[in-house]
Amino acid sequence: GCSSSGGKKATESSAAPGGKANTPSMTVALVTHSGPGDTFWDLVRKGAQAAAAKDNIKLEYSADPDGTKQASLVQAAVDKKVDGIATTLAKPDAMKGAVGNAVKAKIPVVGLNSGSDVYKNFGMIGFFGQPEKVAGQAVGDKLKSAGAKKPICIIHEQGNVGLEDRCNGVKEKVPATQIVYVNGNDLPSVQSTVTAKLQQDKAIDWIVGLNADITLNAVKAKKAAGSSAKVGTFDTNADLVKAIQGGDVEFAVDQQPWLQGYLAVDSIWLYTTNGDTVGGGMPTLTGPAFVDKSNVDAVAKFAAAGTR
Amino acid sequence: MTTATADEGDGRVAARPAYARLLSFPAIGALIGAIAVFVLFMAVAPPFRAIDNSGTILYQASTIGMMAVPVALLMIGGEFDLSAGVAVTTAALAASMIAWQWSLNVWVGVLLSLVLALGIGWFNGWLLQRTKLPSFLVTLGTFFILQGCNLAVTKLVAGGVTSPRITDIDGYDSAAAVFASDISIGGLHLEITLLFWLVLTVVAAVALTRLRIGNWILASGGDEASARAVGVPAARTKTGLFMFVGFCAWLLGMHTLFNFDAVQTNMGIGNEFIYIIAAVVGGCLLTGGYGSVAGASLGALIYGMTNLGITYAGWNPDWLKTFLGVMLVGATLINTFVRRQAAKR
Amino acid sequence: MTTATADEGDGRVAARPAYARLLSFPAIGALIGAIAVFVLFMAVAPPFRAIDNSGTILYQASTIGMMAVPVALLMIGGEFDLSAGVAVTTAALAASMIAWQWSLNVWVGVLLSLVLALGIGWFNGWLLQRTKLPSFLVTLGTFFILQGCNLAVTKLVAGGVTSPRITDIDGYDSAAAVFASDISIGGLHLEITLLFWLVLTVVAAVALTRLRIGNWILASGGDEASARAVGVPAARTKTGLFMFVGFCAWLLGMHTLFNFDAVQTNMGIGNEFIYIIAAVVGGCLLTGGYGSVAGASLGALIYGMTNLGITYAGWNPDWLKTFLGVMLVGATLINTFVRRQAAKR
Amino acid sequence: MSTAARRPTDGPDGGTSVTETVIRLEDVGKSYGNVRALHGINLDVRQGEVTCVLGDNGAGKSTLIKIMAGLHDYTEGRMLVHGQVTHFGSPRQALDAGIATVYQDLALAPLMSVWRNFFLGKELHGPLGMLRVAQMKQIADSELRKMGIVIPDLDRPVGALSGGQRQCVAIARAIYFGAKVIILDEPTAALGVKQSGVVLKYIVKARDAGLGVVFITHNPHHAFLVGNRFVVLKLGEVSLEAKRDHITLEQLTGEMAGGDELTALEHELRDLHP
Amino acid sequence: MSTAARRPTDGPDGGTSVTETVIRLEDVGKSYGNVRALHGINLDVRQGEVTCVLGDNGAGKSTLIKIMAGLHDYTEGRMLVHGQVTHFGSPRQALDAGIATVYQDLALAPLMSVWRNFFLGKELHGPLGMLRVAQMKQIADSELRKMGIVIPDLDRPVGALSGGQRQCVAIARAIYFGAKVIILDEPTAALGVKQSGVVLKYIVKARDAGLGVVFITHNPHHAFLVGNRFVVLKLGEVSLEAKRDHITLEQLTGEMAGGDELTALEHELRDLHP
Ligand SMILES: Nc1ncnc2c1ncn2[C@@H]1O[C@H](COP(=O)(O)OP(=O)(O)OP(=O)(O)O)[C@@H](O)[C@H]1O
Ligand SMILES: Nc1ncnc2c1ncn2[C@@H]1O[C@H](COP(=O)(O)OP(=O)(O)OP(=O)(O)O)[C@@H](O)[C@H]1O
Ligand SMILES: [Mg+2]
Ligand SMILES: [Mg+2]
Repeated sequence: GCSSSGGKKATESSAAPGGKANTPSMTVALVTHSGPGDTFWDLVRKGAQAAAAKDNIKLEYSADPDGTKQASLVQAAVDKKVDGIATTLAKPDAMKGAVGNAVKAKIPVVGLNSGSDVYKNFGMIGFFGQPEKVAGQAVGDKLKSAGAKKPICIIHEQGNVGLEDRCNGVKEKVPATQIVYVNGNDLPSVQSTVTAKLQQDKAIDWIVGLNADITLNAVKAKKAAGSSAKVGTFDTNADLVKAIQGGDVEFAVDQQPWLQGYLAVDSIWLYTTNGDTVGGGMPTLTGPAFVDKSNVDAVAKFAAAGTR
Repeated sequence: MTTATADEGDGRVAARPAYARLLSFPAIGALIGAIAVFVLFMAVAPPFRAIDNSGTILYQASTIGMMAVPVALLMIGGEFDLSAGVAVTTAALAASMIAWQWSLNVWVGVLLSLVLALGIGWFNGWLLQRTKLPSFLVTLGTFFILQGCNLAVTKLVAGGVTSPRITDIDGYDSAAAVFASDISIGGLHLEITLLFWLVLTVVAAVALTRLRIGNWILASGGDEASARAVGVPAARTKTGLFMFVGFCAWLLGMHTLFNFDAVQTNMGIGNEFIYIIAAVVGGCLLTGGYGSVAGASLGALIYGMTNLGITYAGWNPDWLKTFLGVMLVGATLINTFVRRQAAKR
Repeated sequence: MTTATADEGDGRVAARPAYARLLSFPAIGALIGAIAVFVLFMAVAPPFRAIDNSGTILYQASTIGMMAVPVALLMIGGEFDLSAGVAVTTAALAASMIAWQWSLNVWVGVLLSLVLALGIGWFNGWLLQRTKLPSFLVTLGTFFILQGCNLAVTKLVAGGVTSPRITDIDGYDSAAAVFASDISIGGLHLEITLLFWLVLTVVAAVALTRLRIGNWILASGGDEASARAVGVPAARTKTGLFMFVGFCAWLLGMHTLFNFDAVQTNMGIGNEFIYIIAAVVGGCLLTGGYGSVAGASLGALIYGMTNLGITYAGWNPDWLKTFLGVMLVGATLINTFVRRQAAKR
Repeated sequence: MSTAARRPTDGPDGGTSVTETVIRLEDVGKSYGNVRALHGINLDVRQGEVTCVLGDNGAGKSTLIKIMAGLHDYTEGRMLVHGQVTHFGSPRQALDAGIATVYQDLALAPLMSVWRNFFLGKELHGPLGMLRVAQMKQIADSELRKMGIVIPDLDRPVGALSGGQRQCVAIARAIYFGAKVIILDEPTAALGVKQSGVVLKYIVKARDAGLGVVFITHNPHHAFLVGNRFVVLKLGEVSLEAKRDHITLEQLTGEMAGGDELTALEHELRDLHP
Repeated sequence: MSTAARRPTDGPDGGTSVTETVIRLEDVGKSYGNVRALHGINLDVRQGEVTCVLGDNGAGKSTLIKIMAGLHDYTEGRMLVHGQVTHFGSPRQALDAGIATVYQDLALAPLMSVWRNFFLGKELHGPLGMLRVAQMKQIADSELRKMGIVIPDLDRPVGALSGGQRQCVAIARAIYFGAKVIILDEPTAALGVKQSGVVLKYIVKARDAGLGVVFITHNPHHAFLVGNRFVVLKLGEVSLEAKRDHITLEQLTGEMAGGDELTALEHELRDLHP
């Protein structure tokens, strides 16, 4: 039987973007270090697609979390002689060679998300993102001013440089921070591991998650453990915004993934059509900006539409 | 000169001592392994001792165990299913998207998702029979295909990588009550998955040891050609096992969906090996034909206890995997040692 | 009445046609599978046709193939090594950290890392013999242990999750020249791993088919008890195979280190299955005792071509895994079909 | 050497009662790839008769029975079961047609217990498919005891039995479950004198109960003790087919050993003896 | 029933030449868990003699030879090899001590080709361990032909051979590689009359070349043709030990079948016969 409430009918489709550039069609490759089906990277990709649609660009997205394989994907883009490449530099050493080949082949390359400190050395024309450590430090400051004594920082992929940097940033400001590793691919496992940690150490008063899904899971764990710890997070999505509105989550550090993707592609278009370099030789920071109760309502509308 | 004929019995067989009979129960090794892990953490991790906290451990063990049971049965039947992990996600995504896309009652999505999950199992079995490839490869193919479908179809339907919200669709509450309820006994908080896990374990254990189908499973895994030669429908038995894996994947998928309200498309990847690990730690042979369901459930418990015990003990999390590796091999060694002792009596 | 005695030969055997002889070459099925994948992408992906771009594909295939070769040999010998993927990272991390921590010549680190990698292989073999557990479990233990050590030791030594930089330490340039050089022929850019891969394939293929050790490997994998009964040192053969896996992991680890100058602690996890997939696609039996090294190398090539071919063809990456799954099963089906035809002649 | 006709006589036998042909092979052949294991085989299996198939190693005996048992399909000629041209798709179909087989390579699952193997595919079960474990153990035990085999612990895996004990499990099972035709591939090869005697006795009993029996053996003495009809295979073809009345033990032995070789050997060995 | 002494005589035999004892078992026993398969076995294996071990199914024959072959260790008594108390840790050690064995359950790797199996563990190789493939194929072929087995394609996997052909590969290998002691566990069980004759001839030849032979069989005729010494096992214990001169074929058969049962059976069968 049909449902009288909810479902697709009840969900408004987001408005289509406006006009379209009449510049000649070009192809841009976006290569990230995302695992398949990651919420954050899905937003980045949507932003890139929005820019591509506007700029009459054919966007080719690919991703591989393994640094060497990601480099192969960049190399494949070079082989295909695309008109521009946007790529992340989570594993800069692995990417150096392939990016160098792209630069040699006179393909404009921009960096996004990670690698703000190295992008220039690689000969890239711009960078859009948020240095992970800086974001981590910002969260650390926030916790400190909120009086945090014993926070935990949940890493959902062991040994991931970006995630480790975020937690290290927090730890620099609040040295009592403990790290908890969870299996990010398994919701029940995340919940029970975080619960166990909260049961093990009752003194934990803050929980920091590194992406929206994990954090929402941590909220459940907090309830299950009967803990009164407060929750903060990196990155947002529609549900997380609701959680902030509802008071389950105190704040989110927003690095505006949609914007990162959008700017990366748009800047290639600007460079190719007009020789512009966005940022003027400096990295363009898309974060860290905080979303909390005070400003969440402004964000909520866009989050629901899937662009924040 | 002895003139004893065989009819008078074989005097060479000593009576087995009572404790040896106990030891020959196939899951006993896994049980002792589990007790060893339990005792260890009782000693080193104070929060482990709090009875209230065991709900957390049992929850993790149950979500692994619910799948370890069918995976173990399949392994005893001589086959692997690498798609078991993603199939859980596929089931959850399908249920939510079917209900959402056409604004149907949640239960319609739930039931169609069951059909899909059973269909995936049937497809695995069918492909296995048709291609005669090893199941490792066939289900690897299904694994990749489902992984791709989870992502691509969700993006097409929901426009993102998270399943659409179904909390406000008709039937959500009753479905959540069935698949994701929990009870608290004192401070002890128990999820319904524990019940699912126990029921599945008992049903599968009885089927394996006491039903005709159990005989067929053991024979199909032990020596498929021989089993076929005496008329066991090995092909149908195996397809049935794949479908049972599909059923359990659906059950766990429903729990995940209604407990967490939304699932991401990349969930479940890698879990197939945790299920296999639980089965092997519990004493199932990788080559098929031998193993026990209770053992696999105990394997899941060992995995869950170890994983969370390390957290409870507050050990340096950097070494988490190292501890996990050492403990798994240790528990399996105890298991094997006990079984060998049993065989010697 | 016929009075032919057996000594006069068995008139029932038809001469095998020449093409059937060709078909009975064990890697021929994988070869035809590889050609099928190649032709497909030649047709649908224009950049695939540019000869210059084949360097990219060959590079990816070679880094998989360098490990698929020893893993295949080990599988033919009847065992698995789940630690093969992380061992590569362990070798690379060890070399860089040893050189950096004590400010030694890079070559000292490289050689000590070789000792470590061989030691891991030896340890796997030793544990297997001692515990008599299935190698799946033993190497699973090693897998977890190494994974934990990679992270924890690197954090201790280098204070982060990336290996320290060694580009300015003595001996770096000569080591990089050995492990990470490349040549360009016209527009074609070839990495030295291609050479490693070819040499390893040839050496291992000759060893398997033409040396005594090859006989021992086949027998240890086909029926270990029988092999032992006729005096084959099965235990030592298997330990040797694990050490060969260790050696190749070290070689690939050194290439990774010197090509990318730094490695992350979580690299390599999951690759062990890609190696096994390549071997199985290439026709190795999971149960041991049958397979070919050339087939495994072709399996690596199939995997590499498929993975990059999908990118070259510009197909929707959401479906990447689905395509990969379909292609793998397809290539394996072709392989199996060809081998069956061969057996029928 | 033999005076028997080369084709089975189609009419009723003189001497014995009229018997029905259950399986008839007409010019049946089978190739494994480039090996033609069987060619031009004509054979009738009748109720109430023991058909002995003899022959050298590799002559094709096992291949012949695997065709009748539904394990392999034939590639030439045709097989009639109850007068119908039949291609068995699986052993199950052959079983359903009443053809039970004891294979040379046994067909037991080595890790399964003795009683489970005994009843494999024919489990006794109550409501809901519940196995009648106690009853099955008891039957397996008594059937094995009848053959002179005492296996004290029926829960032991079959793989831990001696070669002959395993053979007995397989034979006892086939006989217990009965059928219209029982095919036995070298059942006595691994058996001691006494157990062989028991098996031969069973064969005679089965025959007298009206079953058709196909008995493959290397032992002409055993064959001669129970056979009504003898077929000798050589290199995949029938080299002799004779009814019991038309042949002597000596002729049979001679035919199998390729003439006088055996007597020569016996003399040779005696000469060699210290 | 038997007049032979229950313990082996330790001094030199009257009648035959003085022979050296290679393997001596003293009160050897072996238990598998709660099954005591062997108990109190005394046995001498001497050069230039064929020792036949006979017995019912499950009597412990295979267990006995597995102890001598290094596959199992004994749990009671002691085993002397060349006068030294020995526990073999592996079959390789037994092989190094000159004891070659053909197992009842074969010890061939089924997926490997015939010639590779033939030379397994004893490969002919040139410099760098390169196998001499052509030579090995040629030797395997000619050795198998000598046994009357022609396998046209030696590259075929052993698993595709007939049961008897596989047995012949195992026997031909053990004989070809020679040893001080050859142990054969029911080598003739799966063989046809002719091939059995060839194996028996080989046994005699090996004995005359000064080797010790342990020959396990169910067939008293075969045993009597070649044996110098007979040991009958019953329920894991020696029930008869006799030299050839002290026993007749009839006594041997009787002892194996448990008295007159066999003759009774033969009569019974004859009576039953139509
Ligand atoms: N691995 C084992 N575990 C337990 N019991 C065993 C094992 N192997 C053999 N036995 C038992 O030991 C006894 C002797 O077995 P053995 O194989 O030596 O007999 P055998 O004389 O060779 O018989 P056959 O003539 O049938 O080959 C049998 O009762 C058998 O069931
Ligand atoms: N699966 C197979 N593939 C190829 N050839 C085979 C296969 N099975 C049997 N053969 C061949 O067919 C021929 C007949 O084999 P079969 O097993 O029928 O002989 P048999 O008469 O039963 O011999 P034995 O008395 O030794 O058991 C042999 O030459 C054998 O090598
Ligand atoms: Mg046969
Ligand atoms: Mg035996």
